Amino acid sequence: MLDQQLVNALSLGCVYALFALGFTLIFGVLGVINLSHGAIFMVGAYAAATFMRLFSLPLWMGLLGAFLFSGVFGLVIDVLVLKPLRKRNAPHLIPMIATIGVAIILNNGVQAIFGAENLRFPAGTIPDDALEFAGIHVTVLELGIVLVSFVLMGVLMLALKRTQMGRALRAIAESPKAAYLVGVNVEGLFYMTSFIAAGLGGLAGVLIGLYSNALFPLMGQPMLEKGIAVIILGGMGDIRGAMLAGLFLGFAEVLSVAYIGSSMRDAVAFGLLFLVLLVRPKGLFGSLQERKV
Amino acid sequence: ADIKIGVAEALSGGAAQYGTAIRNGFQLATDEINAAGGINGNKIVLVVEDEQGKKEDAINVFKKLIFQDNVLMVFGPTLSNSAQAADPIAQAAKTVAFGTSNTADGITSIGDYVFRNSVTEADVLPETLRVATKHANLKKVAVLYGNDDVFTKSGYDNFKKALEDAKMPVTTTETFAKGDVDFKAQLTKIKATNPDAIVLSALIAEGAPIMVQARQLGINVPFIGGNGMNSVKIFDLAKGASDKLYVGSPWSASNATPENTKFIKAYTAKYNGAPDQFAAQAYDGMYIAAQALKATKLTGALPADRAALRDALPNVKWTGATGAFTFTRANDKAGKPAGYDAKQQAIVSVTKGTQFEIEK
Amino acid sequence: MSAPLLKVEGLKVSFGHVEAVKGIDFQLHEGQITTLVGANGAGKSTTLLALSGLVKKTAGRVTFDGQDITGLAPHKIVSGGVVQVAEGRATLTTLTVRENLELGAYTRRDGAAARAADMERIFTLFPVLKDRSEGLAGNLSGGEQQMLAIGRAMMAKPRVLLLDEPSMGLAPIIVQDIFRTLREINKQGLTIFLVEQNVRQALKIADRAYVIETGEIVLEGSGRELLGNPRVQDAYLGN
Amino acid sequence: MSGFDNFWAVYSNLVLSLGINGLLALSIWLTLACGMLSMANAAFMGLGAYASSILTLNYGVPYPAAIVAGMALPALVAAIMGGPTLRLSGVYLAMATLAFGEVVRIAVLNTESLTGGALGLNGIPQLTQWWHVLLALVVTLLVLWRLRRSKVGRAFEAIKEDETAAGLMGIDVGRHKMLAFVLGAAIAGLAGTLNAHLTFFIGPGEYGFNRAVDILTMTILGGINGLTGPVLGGVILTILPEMLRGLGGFRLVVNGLVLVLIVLFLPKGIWDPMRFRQWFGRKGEAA
Amino acid sequence: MLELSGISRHFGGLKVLQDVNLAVPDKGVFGLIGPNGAGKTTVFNLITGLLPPTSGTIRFDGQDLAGRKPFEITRGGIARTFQNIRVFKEMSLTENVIVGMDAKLRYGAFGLLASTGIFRSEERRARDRARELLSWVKLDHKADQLADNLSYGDQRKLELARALATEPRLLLLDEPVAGMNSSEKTDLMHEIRNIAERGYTIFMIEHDMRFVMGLCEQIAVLNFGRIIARGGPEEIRNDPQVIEAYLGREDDEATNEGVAA
Ligand SMILES: Nc1ncnc2c1ncn2[C@@H]1O[C@H](COP(=O)(O)OP(=O)(O)OP(=O)(O)O)[C@@H](O)[C@H]1O
Ligand SMILES: Nc1ncnc2c1ncn2[C@@H]1O[C@H](COP(=O)(O)OP(=O)(O)OP(=O)(O)O)[C@@H](O)[C@H]1O
Ligand SMILES: [Mg+2]
Ligand SMILES: [Mg+2]
Repeated sequence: MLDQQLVNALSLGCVYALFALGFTLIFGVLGVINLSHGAIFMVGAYAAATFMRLFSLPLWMGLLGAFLFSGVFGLVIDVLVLKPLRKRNAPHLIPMIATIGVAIILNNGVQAIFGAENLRFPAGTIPDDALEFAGIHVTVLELGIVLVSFVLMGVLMLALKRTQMGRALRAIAESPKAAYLVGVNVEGLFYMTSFIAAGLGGLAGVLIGLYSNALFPLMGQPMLEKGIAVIILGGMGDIRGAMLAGLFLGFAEVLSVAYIGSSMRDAVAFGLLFLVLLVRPKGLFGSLQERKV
Repeated sequence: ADIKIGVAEALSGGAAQYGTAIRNGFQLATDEINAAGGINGNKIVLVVEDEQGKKEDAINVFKKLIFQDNVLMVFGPTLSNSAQAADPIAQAAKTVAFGTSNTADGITSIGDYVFRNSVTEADVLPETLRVATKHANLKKVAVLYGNDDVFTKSGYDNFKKALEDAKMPVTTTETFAKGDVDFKAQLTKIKATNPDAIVLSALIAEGAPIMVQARQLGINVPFIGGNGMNSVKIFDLAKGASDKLYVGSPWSASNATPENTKFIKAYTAKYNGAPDQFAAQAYDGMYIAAQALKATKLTGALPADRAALRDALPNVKWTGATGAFTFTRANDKAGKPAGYDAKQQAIVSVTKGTQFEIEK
Repeated sequence: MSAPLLKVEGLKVSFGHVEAVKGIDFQLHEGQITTLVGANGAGKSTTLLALSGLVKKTAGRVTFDGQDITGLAPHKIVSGGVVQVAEGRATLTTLTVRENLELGAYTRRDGAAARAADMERIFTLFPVLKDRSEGLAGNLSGGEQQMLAIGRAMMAKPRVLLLDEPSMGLAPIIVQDIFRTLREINKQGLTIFLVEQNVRQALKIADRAYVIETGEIVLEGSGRELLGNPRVQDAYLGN
Repeated sequence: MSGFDNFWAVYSNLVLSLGINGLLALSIWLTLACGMLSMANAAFMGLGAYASSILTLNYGVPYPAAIVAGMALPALVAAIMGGPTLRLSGVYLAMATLAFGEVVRIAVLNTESLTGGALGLNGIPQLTQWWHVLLALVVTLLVLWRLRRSKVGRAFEAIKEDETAAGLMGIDVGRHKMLAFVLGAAIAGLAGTLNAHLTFFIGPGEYGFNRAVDILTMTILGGINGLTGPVLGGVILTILPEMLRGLGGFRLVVNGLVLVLIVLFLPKGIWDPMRFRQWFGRKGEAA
Repeated sequence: MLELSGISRHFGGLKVLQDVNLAVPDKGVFGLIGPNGAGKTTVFNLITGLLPPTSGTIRFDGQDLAGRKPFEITRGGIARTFQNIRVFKEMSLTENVIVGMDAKLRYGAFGLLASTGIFRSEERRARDRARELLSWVKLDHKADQLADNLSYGDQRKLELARALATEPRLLLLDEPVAGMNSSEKTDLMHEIRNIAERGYTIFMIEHDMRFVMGLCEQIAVLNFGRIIARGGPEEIRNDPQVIEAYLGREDDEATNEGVAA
């Protein structure tokens, strides 16, 4: 049973990490805990399900469509809401509050258009049956989620670490003023980040939406809370941290179901998060961000 | 004069899915009743308000309907939690509060103006279990339920009692939370205990993926579900993994009585989708109220009319989409008579292909 | 005299009701060191920030190399060749020293080899930076960070370097170094606009100097002229 | 029925909710005032609600005593968990307090015999009178107003701006943060108690993440540079959805839109004395 | 009055301070100079309890400061300013200064809640004192402005006034004149001298030699984490090691060349 549980934990952890990637990117670069990320996630899932149903598209087209569609949403939110707040030098929690408003609009807008009932992806989007290796059951989708999240993590990390643009993004994360001074097109990178982060959110929406295959307007909310835990534990905008924290949460949850009791699952998982923070008050990779007195 | 009836349901928020189905049920019944001449020539007018599935809003909406819109009675609210908060308002204002979806224990203990036609699962589940045990030859079962939601939790409580009464051994009891997407940890654990069936108290949004993921893990035993699983949506959401789900309820999509057939046909035509149990109970609820109204002499004096309606309601006998219906008196905490619960016969059916097949 | 490389006309900047810069004119000539001196709060930093497009100009016009750059976005100004070392350094503390320098070259498109060569040049200028190149910039001491900031600006291959109090917080030996370095890079053709509190040193190396008081330019002349001006001696040299 | 009686019959709960939400907003204002982003106040509200309701419902304890208990329990819990937790700063504190809230919620779900688990507690006596809420709000405002005008308020603000510098001014940062945290918890507990004894019913789902975010929204939207802001924020966020009732299906969309617009046009919060001054200043200039 | 003995501090592998011994005598102005990165600010951070030393002890008035929190050390009579200015930007100058008096305001919870006479008189005293301290650094005419709107140099002066408000016996100044021009430096020099004459002991880090030499009776020189010289201004000025590491040759040819060119 343990081997199956470890596989379960890995895939659940990757589910969390997948959600967290875009979330942490926007958190890191714009410094905003974007509480509409859950809604964007949902929009991505709805968009893909609708496109695929209407035009009988294959999954990869749905994923692409969701990425673009949500990305555009992210861009629009940035232009209409976040940018004016940046311009006005709004205090740092204000953008977060604005994104709550955006989430309310999106959640209820989708409900008004699609209704509140559960929606699903067209049947046969992805093979439902599990593959079996030595008594361990895994689905294609789970493998896909694990693969995609690790690949995305690798790509994002490389991009941030090794490229000039990555350095520019990290510069913005610390001080937009300093970034301006070296000639970074800060606004441009803000747009790009908002687009990519939201696109990744939409992508996660499709993959995780396929996982339960019961879409509903508020499907992003439960993910949001766990996502916040993951990105904070992982450290401000730290991609590797988000991945690790996601896995941490996945393993904590699954193992507490396996060995402590499912009704204590969230208490154990969040209790552990709490303890980790007491030991590492700046998250898993906090030491990297310590500043000089 | 028009007869104003308040409808307070969750049309937004997490429970909107159920609230909208319920509202549709009311609307359909009202239209039919009005088209057939109304109540002794008077039309029923619905005053619909959204209570968002939150207790504060439910209270506000009840007050608005009762004191400002001066409705004769109020249907709703959607969730049992909200009913616990809002029904006392109606009770104090001596106005009937009629729930069509509140299944938690103790709602009708609030007072003698509180009615419901939603079957408490206490009546249904033993029957479901009995039928399933017989048909699938169960020796031991595992239990899985949502422990942070009133609907699924009170369903579990009734299952637990029914299992104890039936002396059915339980291999393990596992829980999940609303909004979860991954249930494999629990299912893996259940699988290791080798049950003959899984007793599941869940709503469809979690219940469908649970069935899918169970099959993916190689668990092929039957599921025994509560009210929340009694929806044809299961065939869509759990496509390919929806077989062998036993549900018991007074209403079944496959129950071919003339009343039910008519209801399903009318609903599908009007709303472009199949009805579920929530819609059916709301539909019947409106007809039950209509029967009471027909038997009441409305004077135009609101307090008197409200009281008269209350007095007329307990005597209603009605056969609708959910079969034959009568009220039965409930007691309050002190054991004194209070509100009214439903008394109905359960139908147990099992999924096969894309159909509920009636087993009993 | 040749046409000025950078020309400022009627520059005004306000913060709310306070007008910090009240319509000033000045020019930078190619290959020269120009300095702007003045008391605390006179508006020097504000002027520099306005040139870089980091604070909004209420009025005025800035021409660089014959082109109007008044309303340009900050990154366009940098890629045009006007680069600033800001007051307080604006070091990126969470990046390594090397990454800071590499970022300095953000707007450059002339290939890795040229950038690496420039990086070596900066390492010769400031050897500490080489020793600490893989460490986080945030852990450098104040003076080390100032060196990094100058080095970073030079990585952009600027045509005009705007410096806001580069000597602040530096050991005397380093201050001398820095002024020597400024002379040196100026000799190689770089135009420098220097804001300094170290008025004596600044006037010594400046070809042209302006004195700003409460947002207005009150004196201008060659560095040597102002060094001898009694009013300047009185107010800024603290004799 | 007179106009007022009629109004009161329909809107009494709404009006009292305004006061209660005002209290909640103030409770988190207190922690924000010294720079702590604590998301635990929803959980503290729940602790207060459960403690007092269990007392009045099961043990017939008189209401005043229940109120005291409803404030004391969260305050006590805050004092215990504050020690290790308040060392955290910024979002890390938010995370830890959110995790704490989650643990409280699960604890309530798992102590069914005492708390009713997911089914909640029902039949709570409706003991809250309008003047209870008014009194609670007035007293809280008075206390906070006095605090703000004193060295404690200044210390809070100094800590908010720069903890290290504040410590080096001789301010005991830890104690001040603890004070804000514990007092905030007590106020949240008070709000929870008043709310529970108004709505007949409480359940564990009410004190989770969403409530925490709601409370924060009220305060920030209202403006944290004073006591008026949070109360105003509480009032507006409570009334807005009610006012939009006429709009039907899209009413919450409009609700969200209004929220965004307020934030966009009043980024320092609705109550922003500086902006008022600026507005008046401008008018003065134009004249 | 202040004594550092055998102080070392390491950051990971970096040995920032190594076996530093220093004694700051009672009364007067004591200077600490040294190249950038020598570890001067770190010394201040150790004294004020922001960092614990890797080894060694710090005594103030004979008492070991080990394990004391920063606020306790401040209350014990040590105040400081910061190299990277840390004023409370959103507060007015007066409020900034009154924050420094926190521990000295004597009214309890009751006085505070009821606005008693003590409360009011204490608050008034604080206000008056704040104004006085601001006048020492010539900022009293800006008393009601927000600190954020001050220029760099003025913010440094504000920090000085704020530090004085804690009624320290020992005042640590980290580069108090950085960012000021000569005449402002001369002014501040007078002000600091006045402050010293009022009986405060001052321990100062500064790179401006005219300023340091003009104010300090005793100077210590730190280089690569070690004290390399100690003595009066004259001694230090002529110490070849100090010239080599820190001062450089005053009249270097580069600048002269510049003027000539
Ligand atoms: N963001 C701002 N908001 C309001 N006022 C400002 C702002 N920035 C600067 N000021 C004001 O503008 C004036 C000029 O400031 P500036 O920083 O340009 O002076 P400076 O000459 O650089 O002084 P210093 O030598 O001290 O750095 C000052 O009075 C300052 O208070
Ligand atoms: N928290 C830290 N982590 C790692 N290294 C540090 C830390 N704090 C200081 N250092 C290093 O210790 C050395 C001494 O720093 P310090 O700030 O004390 O120098 P300083 O003498 O004050 O220099 P300056 O005159 O430039 O301000 C520097 O090399 C700095 O990089
Ligand atoms: Mg300046
Ligand atoms: Mg230093």
